[in-house]
Amino acid sequence: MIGDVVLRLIIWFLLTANFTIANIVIGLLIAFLLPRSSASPERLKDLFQGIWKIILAIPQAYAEAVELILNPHTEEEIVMERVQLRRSPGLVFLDIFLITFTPKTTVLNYHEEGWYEVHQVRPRRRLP
Amino acid sequence: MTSVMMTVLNIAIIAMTLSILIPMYAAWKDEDIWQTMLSMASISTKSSLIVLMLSVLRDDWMIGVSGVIMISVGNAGFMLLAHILKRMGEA
Amino acid sequence: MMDSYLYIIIALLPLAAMMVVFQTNPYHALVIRGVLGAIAALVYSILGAPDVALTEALVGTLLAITLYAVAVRSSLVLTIGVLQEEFEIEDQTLDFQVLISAVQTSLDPYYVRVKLMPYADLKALDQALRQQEIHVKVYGNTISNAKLDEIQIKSYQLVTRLNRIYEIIKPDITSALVLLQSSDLKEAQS
Amino acid sequence: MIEVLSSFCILVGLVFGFWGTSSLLGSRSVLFKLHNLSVSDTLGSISIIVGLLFLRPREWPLLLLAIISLMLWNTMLGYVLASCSSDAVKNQHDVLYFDPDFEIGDES
Repeated sequence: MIGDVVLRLIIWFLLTANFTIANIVIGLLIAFLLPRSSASPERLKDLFQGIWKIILAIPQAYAEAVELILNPHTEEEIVMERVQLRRSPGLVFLDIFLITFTPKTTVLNYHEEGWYEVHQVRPRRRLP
Repeated sequence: MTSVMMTVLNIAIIAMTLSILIPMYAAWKDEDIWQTMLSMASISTKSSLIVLMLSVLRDDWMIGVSGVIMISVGNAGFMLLAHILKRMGEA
Repeated sequence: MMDSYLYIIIALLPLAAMMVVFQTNPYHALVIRGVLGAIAALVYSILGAPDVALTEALVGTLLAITLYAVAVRSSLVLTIGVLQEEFEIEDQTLDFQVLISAVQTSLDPYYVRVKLMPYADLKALDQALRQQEIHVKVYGNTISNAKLDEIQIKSYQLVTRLNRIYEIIKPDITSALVLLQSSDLKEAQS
Repeated sequence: MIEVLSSFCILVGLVFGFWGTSSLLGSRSVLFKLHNLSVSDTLGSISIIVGLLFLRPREWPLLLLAIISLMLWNTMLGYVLASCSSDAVKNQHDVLYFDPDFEIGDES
């Protein structure tokens, strides 16, 4: 709930880039008046943890991109990845986002029983 | 901004424009609808990126705002279209 | 000299428009309409009209594509009226499925999909065809063989009221196919 | 100095962009192209915008919003395209879409 409002305020101030009283009041009003889901209350700590994870994923994504360019990955495969059961929708979204954001892996499907269907590329295996 | 940097940005914009031609050719040639969708996503990202580069080159704030909105709106529309196409494949 | 990129970018707009015009597959044309919308928004904003570009991005790509998609999806459909007993998948005989898939195959080059519509009895089916609710009706005649009364052969008959559909599906159909003449329809209506 | 850094970022973005986009011309699967496009469209574009950010730090809120929306939307579009296209393929051909040496992911 509070995380929702903070996120909306951040987006509002990034879009308007204006810190006059009137603009702050309008931003607060919009942040509180927009409908929000009441299903799962997200804690502020979770939100910042998620943002921190995303920031950490950026250099990893670039490293994987450079690997992809320098070393051609031609093999494709689908693996199943296990996650904990009964996660909140926000955490599932974060997981899918992190996996899909890195270029080598993409989530295809999320199974309710706690599996992600992950498609990934890898370099050609050397012959034994 | 120095004139050297302006030249660099000019060249970058021309290079981006040329790189739009690749997905356009792919969209023209491909038979599979999902490959066409991929090309379309690529084109829309690239075109809004050109708008952003141009807003920096011309120092024009309004163009920049429209570029940012184009990024989010275009992609939202494509997600809707992807779901509709998936339903069509099922039916 | 510094604005030479303008000419290259503006040249993309007629290119994308040509791609939409010359695309024959309606679904691909839909996607390429999205490409045209993105490029039009780009051209408008580099020519110094961010408001028009914003409108194009919102209406052209979001709303127009969605509306076109709904229009294409609902109009490129051939409705076939069938009896209720044939409608459930598990009750369908093999012959019936072969017949329907043959119709679908002959319509594939025109990007038309087949949709089945159930009706309670033959009278309702005929009524629906005459009132233009369906394009084609299918019904089976059970021919019981006197010598082998265990085996019942079902032969299907298709009736359509549209000349064009008759021409399209005629070559692929082995069952009886009847084109309902427009004079018949007028008689029924009067 | 700042201009060299900015030019470098833009150059990296362009290289990523051309490399990833050129894979669209090949005849690989949709998912394979999706991986390469996520290099070109998401990472290359972010790199170019960072280059622009060095050039004009005054407009940082707008460019930061551009980076955030680019990351979020492109990734979500990638996921939606992947799941929709793989569903369509499964429905069309009814083939087993898994790799023969399919393996269970590690438990960690």
